[in-house]
Amino acid sequence: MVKLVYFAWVRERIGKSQEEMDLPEDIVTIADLITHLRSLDDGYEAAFQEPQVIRAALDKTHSLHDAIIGDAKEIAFFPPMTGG
Amino acid sequence: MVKLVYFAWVRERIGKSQEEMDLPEDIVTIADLITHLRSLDDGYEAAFQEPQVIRAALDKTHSLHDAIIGDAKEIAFFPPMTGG
Amino acid sequence: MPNQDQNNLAIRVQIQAKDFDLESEINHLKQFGDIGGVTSFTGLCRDEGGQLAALELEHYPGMAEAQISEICHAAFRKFDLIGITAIHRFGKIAPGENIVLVVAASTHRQAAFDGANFVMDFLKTDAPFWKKEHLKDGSTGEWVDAKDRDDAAKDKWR
Amino acid sequence: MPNQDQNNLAIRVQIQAKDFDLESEINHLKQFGDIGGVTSFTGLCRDEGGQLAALELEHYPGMAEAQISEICHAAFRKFDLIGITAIHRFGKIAPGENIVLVVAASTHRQAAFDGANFVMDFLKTDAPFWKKEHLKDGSTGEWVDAKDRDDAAKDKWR
Repeated sequence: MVKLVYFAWVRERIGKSQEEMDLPEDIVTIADLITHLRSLDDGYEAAFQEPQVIRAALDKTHSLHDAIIGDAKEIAFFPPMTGG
Repeated sequence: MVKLVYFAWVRERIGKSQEEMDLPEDIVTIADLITHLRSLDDGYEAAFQEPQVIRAALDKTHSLHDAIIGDAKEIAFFPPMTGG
Repeated sequence: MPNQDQNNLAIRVQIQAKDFDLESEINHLKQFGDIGGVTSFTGLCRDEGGQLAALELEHYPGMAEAQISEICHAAFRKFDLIGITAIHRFGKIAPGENIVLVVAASTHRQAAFDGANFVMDFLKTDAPFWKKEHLKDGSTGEWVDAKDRDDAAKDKWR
Repeated sequence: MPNQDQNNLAIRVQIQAKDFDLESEINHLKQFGDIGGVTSFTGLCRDEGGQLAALELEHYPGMAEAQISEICHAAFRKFDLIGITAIHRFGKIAPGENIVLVVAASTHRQAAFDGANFVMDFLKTDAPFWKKEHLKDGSTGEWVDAKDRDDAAKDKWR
Protein backbone atom coordinates (compact mmCIF):
# COMPACT_ATOMS: atom_id res chain seq x y z
CA MET A 1 0.00 0.00 0.00
CA VAL A 2 1.50 3.33 -1.06
CA LYS A 3 0.18 6.85 -0.77
CA LEU A 4 -0.10 8.71 -4.07
CA VAL A 5 -0.22 12.53 -3.97
CA TYR A 6 -0.97 14.89 -6.84
CA PHE A 7 -0.46 18.62 -7.30
CA ALA A 8 -1.63 21.48 -9.54
CA TRP A 9 -3.19 20.40 -12.85
CA VAL A 10 -2.23 16.78 -12.29
CA ARG A 11 -4.41 16.89 -9.18
CA GLU A 12 -7.21 18.68 -11.02
CA ARG A 13 -7.30 16.22 -13.92
CA ILE A 14 -7.23 13.16 -11.68
CA GLY A 15 -9.86 14.79 -9.44
CA LYS A 16 -8.26 14.10 -6.08
CA SER A 17 -5.24 15.27 -4.16
CA GLN A 18 -4.25 11.91 -2.73
CA GLU A 19 -5.18 8.25 -2.49
CA GLU A 20 -3.91 4.95 -1.12
CA MET A 21 -3.22 2.20 -3.64
CA ASP A 22 -2.03 -1.41 -3.68
CA LEU A 23 0.49 -1.57 -6.50
CA PRO A 24 0.51 -4.63 -8.78
CA GLU A 25 3.72 -6.64 -8.32
CA ASP A 26 4.95 -5.94 -11.86
CA ILE A 27 5.27 -2.22 -11.19
CA VAL A 28 8.95 -1.55 -10.54
CA THR A 29 9.67 2.01 -11.69
CA ILE A 30 7.83 5.31 -11.67
CA ALA A 31 7.36 4.93 -15.44
CA ASP A 32 5.62 1.57 -14.83
CA LEU A 33 3.30 3.26 -12.34
CA ILE A 34 2.44 6.04 -14.80
CA THR A 35 1.52 3.45 -17.44
CA HIS A 36 -0.64 1.63 -14.90
CA LEU A 37 -2.42 4.84 -13.78
CA ARG A 38 -3.17 5.87 -17.38
CA SER A 39 -5.07 2.60 -17.82
CA LEU A 40 -7.39 3.31 -14.87
CA ASP A 41 -9.64 6.03 -16.32
CA ASP A 42 -9.84 9.16 -18.48
CA GLY A 43 -8.79 11.48 -15.64
CA TYR A 44 -5.47 9.71 -15.12
CA GLU A 45 -5.04 9.46 -18.90
CA ALA A 46 -5.53 13.26 -19.19
CA ALA A 47 -3.11 13.91 -16.34
CA PHE A 48 -0.37 11.71 -17.76
CA GLN A 49 -0.95 12.13 -21.51
CA GLU A 50 2.41 13.84 -21.91
CA PRO A 51 4.45 11.79 -19.41
CA GLN A 52 7.67 13.62 -20.32
CA VAL A 53 6.42 16.81 -18.63
CA ILE A 54 5.35 15.06 -15.42
CA ARG A 55 7.70 15.33 -12.45
CA ALA A 56 7.73 12.76 -9.67
CA ALA A 57 9.03 12.41 -6.13
CA LEU A 58 9.63 9.31 -3.99
CA ASP A 59 9.16 10.08 -0.31
CA LYS A 60 9.52 13.79 -1.14
CA THR A 61 12.76 13.35 -3.08
CA HIS A 62 12.64 14.47 -6.72
CA SER A 63 13.14 11.31 -8.81
CA LEU A 64 13.47 10.37 -12.48
CA HIS A 65 10.86 8.20 -14.19
CA ASP A 66 13.25 5.24 -14.31
CA ALA A 67 13.74 5.35 -10.55
CA ILE A 68 12.81 2.13 -8.76
CA ILE A 69 9.90 2.64 -6.38
CA GLY A 70 11.22 0.07 -3.91
CA ASP A 71 9.71 0.58 -0.47
CA ALA A 72 8.77 4.22 -0.94
CA LYS A 73 5.70 5.08 1.13
CA GLU A 74 4.67 8.25 -0.71
CA ILE A 75 4.82 8.85 -4.45
CA ALA A 76 4.05 12.33 -5.80
CA PHE A 77 3.22 13.48 -9.32
CA PHE A 78 3.15 17.11 -10.42
CA PRO A 79 3.83 19.52 -13.30
CA PRO A 80 7.23 21.22 -13.65
CA MET A 81 7.87 23.28 -10.53
CA THR A 82 7.48 27.06 -10.67
CA GLY A 83 8.86 28.33 -7.39
CA GLY A 84 10.07 31.81 -6.62
CA MET B 1 41.88 82.40 -9.00
CA VAL B 2 40.87 78.76 -8.57
CA LYS B 3 39.67 76.88 -5.53
CA LEU B 4 41.74 73.84 -4.63
CA VAL B 5 40.13 71.16 -2.46
CA TYR B 6 41.83 68.19 -0.82
CA PHE B 7 40.48 64.99 0.72
CA ALA B 8 41.60 62.19 3.03
CA TRP B 9 45.38 61.80 3.43
CA VAL B 10 46.07 64.37 0.69
CA ARG B 11 44.21 66.86 2.90
CA GLU B 12 46.06 65.69 6.02
CA ARG B 13 49.51 65.95 4.45
CA ILE B 14 48.87 69.41 2.97
CA GLY B 15 47.33 70.49 6.26
CA LYS B 16 44.20 72.16 4.90
CA SER B 17 41.01 71.10 3.21
CA GLN B 18 40.85 73.95 0.71
CA GLU B 19 42.50 77.14 -0.48
CA GLU B 20 42.23 79.78 -3.18
CA MET B 21 45.21 80.14 -5.51
CA ASP B 22 46.30 82.25 -8.45
CA LEU B 23 47.81 79.81 -10.92
CA PRO B 24 50.95 80.82 -12.83
CA GLU B 25 50.22 81.21 -16.56
CA ASP B 26 52.43 78.27 -17.58
CA ILE B 27 50.20 75.77 -15.73
CA VAL B 28 48.04 74.11 -18.38
CA THR B 29 47.27 70.58 -17.17
CA ILE B 30 46.56 68.95 -13.84
CA ALA B 31 50.03 67.38 -14.04
CA ASP B 32 51.55 70.89 -14.34
CA LEU B 33 49.64 71.95 -11.23
CA ILE B 34 50.86 68.94 -9.26
CA THR B 35 54.47 69.77 -10.17
CA HIS B 36 53.88 73.37 -9.08
CA LEU B 37 52.29 72.36 -5.76
CA ARG B 38 55.15 69.96 -4.93
CA SER B 39 57.56 72.89 -5.15
CA LEU B 40 55.67 74.91 -2.54
CA ASP B 41 56.59 73.06 0.67
CA ASP B 42 57.17 69.68 2.30
CA GLY B 43 53.47 69.11 2.98
CA TYR B 44 52.53 69.32 -0.69
CA GLU B 45 55.61 67.25 -1.58
CA ALA B 46 54.48 64.53 0.86
CA ALA B 47 50.94 64.62 -0.52
CA PHE B 48 52.01 64.31 -4.15
CA GLN B 49 55.19 62.22 -3.81
CA GLU B 50 53.55 59.38 -5.74
CA PRO B 51 51.58 61.39 -8.28
CA GLN B 52 50.39 58.25 -10.08
CA VAL B 53 48.15 57.33 -7.13
CA ILE B 54 46.58 60.79 -6.86
CA ARG B 55 43.12 61.25 -8.38
CA ALA B 56 41.84 64.64 -9.54
CA ALA B 57 38.56 66.28 -10.44
CA LEU B 58 37.86 69.46 -12.40
CA ASP B 59 34.63 71.10 -11.22
CA LYS B 60 33.65 67.77 -9.61
CA THR B 61 34.27 65.71 -12.74
CA HIS B 62 36.87 62.96 -12.39
CA SER B 63 39.74 63.93 -14.73
CA LEU B 64 43.06 62.49 -15.87
CA HIS B 65 46.35 64.21 -15.05
CA ASP B 66 46.79 65.32 -18.65
CA ALA B 67 43.42 67.09 -18.63
CA ILE B 68 43.60 70.82 -19.44
CA ILE B 69 42.50 72.92 -16.46
CA GLY B 70 40.99 75.59 -18.72
CA ASP B 71 38.50 77.74 -16.84
CA ALA B 72 37.71 75.19 -14.13
CA LYS B 73 36.77 76.95 -10.90
CA GLU B 74 37.38 74.05 -8.51
CA ILE B 75 40.19 71.51 -8.69
CA ALA B 76 40.16 68.55 -6.30
CA PHE B 77 42.94 66.13 -5.34
CA PHE B 78 42.36 62.93 -3.42
CA PRO B 79 43.53 59.32 -2.98
CA PRO B 80 41.86 56.48 -4.92
CA MET B 81 38.17 56.41 -4.01
CA THR B 82 36.89 53.73 -1.65
CA GLY B 83 33.13 54.01 -1.79
CA GLY B 84 30.58 51.40 -0.83
CA MET C 1 9.36 25.51 10.58
CA PRO C 2 12.91 26.57 11.45
CA ASN C 3 15.48 24.60 9.54
CA GLN C 4 17.30 22.05 11.67
CA ASP C 5 20.64 23.57 10.65
CA GLN C 6 19.91 27.13 11.63
CA ASN C 7 22.03 26.97 14.76
CA ASN C 8 25.24 25.76 13.17
CA LEU C 9 25.09 26.68 9.48
CA ALA C 10 22.93 29.78 9.75
CA ILE C 11 20.50 28.47 7.16
CA ARG C 12 16.89 29.41 7.78
CA VAL C 13 14.08 28.11 5.57
CA GLN C 14 10.44 29.03 6.08
CA ILE C 15 7.37 28.00 4.11
CA GLN C 16 4.47 30.09 5.32
CA ALA C 17 1.17 31.73 4.34
CA LYS C 18 1.91 35.02 6.10
CA ASP C 19 4.09 37.81 4.85
CA PHE C 20 7.70 38.22 5.94
CA ASP C 21 9.63 41.16 7.37
CA LEU C 22 12.85 41.89 5.51
CA GLU C 23 14.40 44.06 8.22
CA SER C 24 14.00 41.42 10.92
CA GLU C 25 15.34 38.73 8.59
CA ILE C 26 18.49 40.79 7.95
CA ASN C 27 18.88 41.35 11.69
CA HIS C 28 18.54 37.60 12.27
CA LEU C 29 21.58 36.99 10.05
CA LYS C 30 23.75 39.56 11.85
CA GLN C 31 24.24 37.20 14.82
CA PHE C 32 26.25 34.73 12.73
CA GLY C 33 29.40 36.69 11.93
CA ASP C 34 31.18 39.91 11.00
CA ILE C 35 28.97 40.73 8.04
CA GLY C 36 30.21 43.15 5.41
CA GLY C 37 27.35 42.80 2.95
CA VAL C 38 23.79 41.53 2.77
CA THR C 39 21.95 40.92 -0.48
CA SER C 40 18.22 40.42 -0.46
CA PHE C 41 15.88 39.46 -3.24
CA THR C 42 12.14 39.96 -2.87
CA GLY C 43 9.91 38.39 -5.51
CA LEU C 44 6.50 40.02 -5.89
CA CYS C 45 3.25 39.13 -7.59
CA ARG C 46 2.97 41.23 -10.78
CA ASP C 47 -0.43 42.49 -11.91
CA GLU C 48 0.12 41.37 -15.53
CA GLY C 49 -1.62 44.31 -17.18
CA GLY C 50 -4.31 44.64 -14.54
CA GLN C 51 -6.18 41.39 -15.29
CA LEU C 52 -4.89 39.40 -12.34
CA ALA C 53 -6.85 39.33 -9.07
CA ALA C 54 -4.46 36.96 -7.32
CA LEU C 55 -2.06 34.08 -7.72
CA GLU C 56 -2.87 30.97 -5.74
CA LEU C 57 0.31 29.18 -4.74
CA GLU C 58 0.07 25.46 -4.08
CA HIS C 59 3.03 23.61 -2.61
CA TYR C 60 4.15 20.18 -1.52
CA PRO C 61 4.59 20.40 2.27
CA GLY C 62 7.74 18.73 3.48
CA MET C 63 9.30 18.47 0.04
CA ALA C 64 9.28 22.28 -0.31
CA GLU C 65 11.25 22.71 2.93
CA ALA C 66 13.62 19.88 1.99
CA GLN C 67 14.34 21.15 -1.52
CA ILE C 68 14.88 24.77 -0.50
CA SER C 69 17.08 23.67 2.37
CA GLU C 70 19.12 21.58 -0.08
CA ILE C 71 19.50 24.59 -2.40
CA CYS C 72 20.68 26.76 0.52
CA HIS C 73 23.21 24.13 1.54
CA ALA C 74 24.51 24.03 -2.04
CA ALA C 75 24.90 27.83 -1.95
CA PHE C 76 26.86 27.51 1.31
CA ARG C 77 29.22 24.98 -0.24
CA LYS C 78 29.71 27.10 -3.37
CA PHE C 79 30.09 30.62 -1.94
CA ASP C 80 31.76 32.11 1.12
CA LEU C 81 28.58 32.87 3.04
CA ILE C 82 27.93 33.71 6.69
CA GLY C 83 24.19 33.06 6.58
CA ILE C 84 21.29 32.56 4.26
CA THR C 85 17.54 32.77 4.71
CA ALA C 86 14.85 31.70 2.26
CA ILE C 87 11.14 32.29 2.88
CA HIS C 88 8.48 31.17 0.41
CA ARG C 89 4.80 31.99 0.84
CA PHE C 90 1.83 29.87 -0.23
CA GLY C 91 -1.89 30.56 -0.57
CA LYS C 92 -3.58 33.46 -2.35
CA ILE C 93 -1.28 36.38 -3.08
CA ALA C 94 -2.50 39.63 -4.65
CA PRO C 95 -0.55 41.78 -7.14
CA GLY C 96 2.06 43.87 -5.36
CA GLU C 97 2.34 41.40 -2.49
CA ASN C 98 5.48 39.48 -1.63
CA ILE C 99 5.93 35.87 -2.76
CA VAL C 100 9.49 34.95 -1.90
CA LEU C 101 12.47 36.32 0.01
CA VAL C 102 16.10 35.26 -0.14
CA VAL C 103 18.71 36.98 2.01
CA ALA C 104 22.41 36.13 1.85
CA ALA C 105 25.04 37.58 4.17
CA SER C 106 28.78 37.44 3.67
CA THR C 107 32.05 39.15 4.53
CA HIS C 108 32.33 40.46 0.97
CA ARG C 109 29.69 41.69 -1.42
CA GLN C 110 30.10 39.36 -4.38
CA ALA C 111 29.45 36.19 -2.38
CA ALA C 112 26.29 37.81 -0.97
CA PHE C 113 25.09 38.70 -4.49
CA ASP C 114 25.97 35.27 -5.88
CA GLY C 115 24.46 33.37 -2.96
CA ALA C 116 21.08 35.06 -3.25
CA ASN C 117 21.10 34.89 -7.06
CA PHE C 118 22.00 31.16 -7.01
CA VAL C 119 19.25 30.29 -4.53
CA MET C 120 16.65 32.21 -6.58
CA ASP C 121 17.69 30.50 -9.82
CA PHE C 122 17.28 27.05 -8.29
CA LEU C 123 14.08 27.92 -6.40
CA LYS C 124 12.43 28.66 -9.74
CA THR C 125 12.83 25.12 -11.08
CA ASP C 126 13.50 22.92 -8.05
CA ALA C 127 11.09 24.13 -5.36
CA PRO C 128 7.71 22.31 -5.50
CA PHE C 129 5.37 25.28 -5.90
CA TRP C 130 2.72 25.84 -8.57
CA LYS C 131 0.82 29.04 -9.32
CA LYS C 132 -2.75 29.34 -10.52
CA GLU C 133 -4.10 32.62 -11.82
CA HIS C 134 -7.36 34.06 -10.48
CA LEU C 135 -8.62 36.79 -12.81
CA LYS C 136 -10.46 40.00 -11.96
CA ASP C 137 -13.52 38.91 -13.95
CA GLY C 138 -13.99 36.11 -11.41
CA SER C 139 -12.79 33.35 -13.69
CA THR C 140 -9.93 31.01 -12.98
CA GLY C 141 -7.01 31.47 -15.34
CA GLU C 142 -4.18 29.14 -16.24
CA TRP C 143 -1.54 27.42 -14.20
CA VAL C 144 1.64 29.44 -14.73
CA ASP C 145 3.92 27.47 -17.06
CA ALA C 146 7.52 26.67 -16.29
CA LYS C 147 9.81 28.82 -18.40
CA ASP C 148 12.73 27.65 -20.50
CA ARG C 149 14.66 30.72 -19.44
CA ASP C 150 14.42 29.57 -15.81
CA ASP C 151 16.13 26.30 -16.72
CA ALA C 152 18.72 28.24 -18.73
CA ALA C 153 19.39 30.66 -15.85
CA LYS C 154 20.98 27.83 -13.85
CA ASP C 155 23.68 27.34 -16.48
CA LYS C 156 25.67 30.31 -15.22
CA TRP C 157 26.50 28.40 -12.03
CA ARG C 158 28.10 25.40 -13.76
CA MET D 1 19.02 65.73 -1.88
CA PRO D 2 16.61 63.90 -4.19
CA ASN D 3 18.08 63.24 -7.58
CA GLN D 4 16.65 65.48 -10.25
CA ASP D 5 15.67 62.50 -12.34
CA GLN D 6 13.64 60.73 -9.70
CA ASN D 7 10.33 61.64 -11.28
CA ASN D 8 10.98 60.33 -14.76
CA LEU D 9 13.73 57.74 -14.50
CA ALA D 10 13.02 56.52 -10.99
CA ILE D 11 16.61 57.06 -9.94
CA ARG D 12 17.05 58.20 -6.35
CA VAL D 13 20.47 59.10 -4.95
CA GLN D 14 21.01 60.19 -1.35
CA ILE D 15 24.22 61.13 0.43
CA GLN D 16 23.42 61.45 4.11
CA ALA D 17 24.78 61.08 7.65
CA LYS D 18 21.70 59.35 9.02
CA ASP D 19 20.77 55.72 8.60
CA PHE D 20 18.34 54.53 5.92
CA ASP D 21 15.23 52.37 6.05
CA LEU D 22 15.29 49.50 3.58
CA GLU D 23 11.57 48.75 3.76
CA SER D 24 10.55 52.32 2.90
CA GLU D 25 13.10 52.45 0.08
CA ILE D 26 11.62 49.31 -1.47
CA ASN D 27 8.12 50.79 -1.11
CA HIS D 28 9.32 53.98 -2.83
CA LEU D 29 10.29 51.97 -5.91
CA LYS D 30 6.93 50.18 -6.13
CA GLN D 31 5.25 53.31 -7.53
CA PHE D 32 7.27 53.15 -10.76
CA GLY D 33 5.95 49.99 -12.39
CA ASP D 34 4.73 46.41 -12.19
CA ILE D 35 7.68 45.10 -10.21
CA GLY D 36 8.43 41.38 -10.21
CA GLY D 37 11.66 41.47 -8.25
CA VAL D 38 13.65 43.78 -6.01
CA THR D 39 17.30 43.20 -5.14
CA SER D 40 18.87 45.13 -2.30
CA PHE D 41 22.44 45.28 -1.16
CA THR D 42 23.32 46.64 2.27
CA GLY D 43 26.99 47.28 2.99
CA LEU D 44 27.89 47.26 6.69
CA CYS D 45 30.89 48.32 8.73
CA ARG D 46 32.78 45.18 9.80
CA ASP D 47 34.47 45.03 13.18
CA GLU D 48 37.74 43.65 11.76
CA GLY D 49 38.54 41.32 14.62
CA GLY D 50 37.21 43.65 17.31
CA GLN D 51 39.88 46.36 17.02
CA LEU D 52 37.75 48.90 15.18
CA ALA D 53 35.78 51.53 17.13
CA ALA D 54 34.42 53.24 14.01
CA LEU D 55 35.06 54.13 10.40
CA GLU D 56 34.98 57.82 9.57
CA LEU D 57 33.69 58.36 6.06
CA GLU D 58 34.79 61.53 4.32
CA HIS D 59 33.22 62.45 0.99
CA TYR D 60 33.32 65.12 -1.70
CA PRO D 61 29.90 66.82 -1.57
CA GLY D 62 28.42 67.42 -4.98
CA MET D 63 30.81 65.08 -6.76
CA ALA D 64 29.54 62.13 -4.70
CA GLU D 65 25.94 62.76 -5.80
CA ALA D 66 27.00 63.35 -9.41
CA GLN D 67 29.15 60.21 -9.66
CA ILE D 68 26.61 57.90 -8.05
CA SER D 69 23.84 59.35 -10.20
CA GLU D 70 25.99 58.69 -13.27
CA ILE D 71 26.54 55.09 -12.18
CA CYS D 72 22.79 54.60 -11.68
CA HIS D 73 22.08 56.04 -15.13
CA ALA D 74 24.61 53.63 -16.62
CA ALA D 75 22.82 50.74 -14.88
CA PHE D 76 19.52 51.94 -16.35
CA ARG D 77 20.98 51.97 -19.85
CA LYS D 78 22.52 48.52 -19.41
CA PHE D 79 19.74 46.58 -17.67
CA ASP D 80 15.96 46.46 -17.93
CA LEU D 81 15.23 48.26 -14.68
CA ILE D 82 12.09 49.91 -13.32
CA GLY D 83 13.82 51.87 -10.57
CA ILE D 84 17.05 52.17 -8.66
CA THR D 85 17.98 53.81 -5.38
CA ALA D 86 21.46 54.36 -3.97
CA ILE D 87 22.07 55.79 -0.50
CA HIS D 88 25.57 56.35 0.86
CA ARG D 89 26.22 57.49 4.40
CA PHE D 90 29.10 59.67 5.61
CA GLY D 91 30.49 60.53 9.05
CA LYS D 92 31.41 58.13 11.87
CA ILE D 93 29.95 54.66 11.47
CA ALA D 94 30.38 51.94 14.09
CA PRO D 95 30.85 48.20 13.38
CA GLY D 96 27.53 46.58 12.53
CA GLU D 97 26.05 49.84 11.25
CA ASN D 98 24.96 50.40 7.67
CA ILE D 99 27.23 52.24 5.22
CA VAL D 100 25.56 51.91 1.84
CA LEU D 101 22.30 50.73 0.31
CA VAL D 102 21.52 49.93 -3.31
CA VAL D 103 18.05 48.78 -4.33
CA ALA D 104 17.16 47.79 -7.89
CA ALA D 105 13.65 46.91 -9.07
CA SER D 106 12.73 45.18 -12.31
CA THR D 107 10.10 43.06 -13.98
CA HIS D 108 12.43 40.05 -13.87
CA ARG D 109 14.88 38.95 -11.24
CA GLN D 110 18.16 38.87 -13.16
CA ALA D 111 18.03 42.55 -14.14
CA ALA D 112 17.38 43.43 -10.49
CA PHE D 113 20.38 41.36 -9.36
CA ASP D 114 22.62 42.73 -12.11
CA GLY D 115 21.54 46.34 -11.59
CA ALA D 116 22.34 46.33 -7.88
CA ASN D 117 25.58 44.38 -8.38
CA PHE D 118 26.75 46.75 -11.14
CA VAL D 119 26.06 49.87 -9.08
CA MET D 120 27.93 48.42 -6.09
CA ASP D 121 30.94 47.47 -8.21
CA PHE D 122 31.25 51.01 -9.60
CA LEU D 123 30.51 52.71 -6.26
CA LYS D 124 33.60 51.02 -4.83
CA THR D 125 36.03 52.71 -7.22
CA ASP D 126 34.15 55.71 -8.65
CA ALA D 127 32.31 57.28 -5.72
CA PRO D 128 34.44 59.91 -3.91
CA PHE D 129 34.42 58.49 -0.38
CA TRP D 130 37.38 57.72 1.86
CA LYS D 131 37.39 55.74 5.09
CA LYS D 132 39.58 56.34 8.10
CA GLU D 133 39.82 53.80 10.89
CA HIS D 134 39.33 54.81 14.52
CA LEU D 135 40.61 52.08 16.82
CA LYS D 136 39.27 50.95 20.18
CA ASP D 137 42.50 51.90 21.96
CA GLY D 138 41.71 55.53 21.09
CA SER D 139 44.30 55.83 18.35
CA THR D 140 43.61 56.73 14.75
CA GLY D 141 44.31 53.94 12.33
CA GLU D 142 44.96 53.98 8.63
CA TRP D 143 42.99 55.24 5.69
CA VAL D 144 41.43 52.19 4.08
CA ASP D 145 43.32 51.42 0.89
CA ALA D 146 41.68 50.96 -2.47
CA LYS D 147 41.70 47.29 -3.43
CA ASP D 148 42.86 45.80 -6.73
CA ARG D 149 39.99 43.33 -6.54
CA ASP D 150 37.53 46.24 -6.60
CA ASP D 151 38.99 47.42 -9.91
CA ALA D 152 38.91 43.85 -11.20
CA ALA D 153 35.27 43.38 -10.15
CA LYS D 154 34.17 45.87 -12.81
CA ASP D 155 35.58 43.69 -15.60
CA LYS D 156 32.56 41.39 -15.49
CA TRP D 157 30.38 44.19 -16.92
CA ARG D 158 32.48 44.76 -20.05
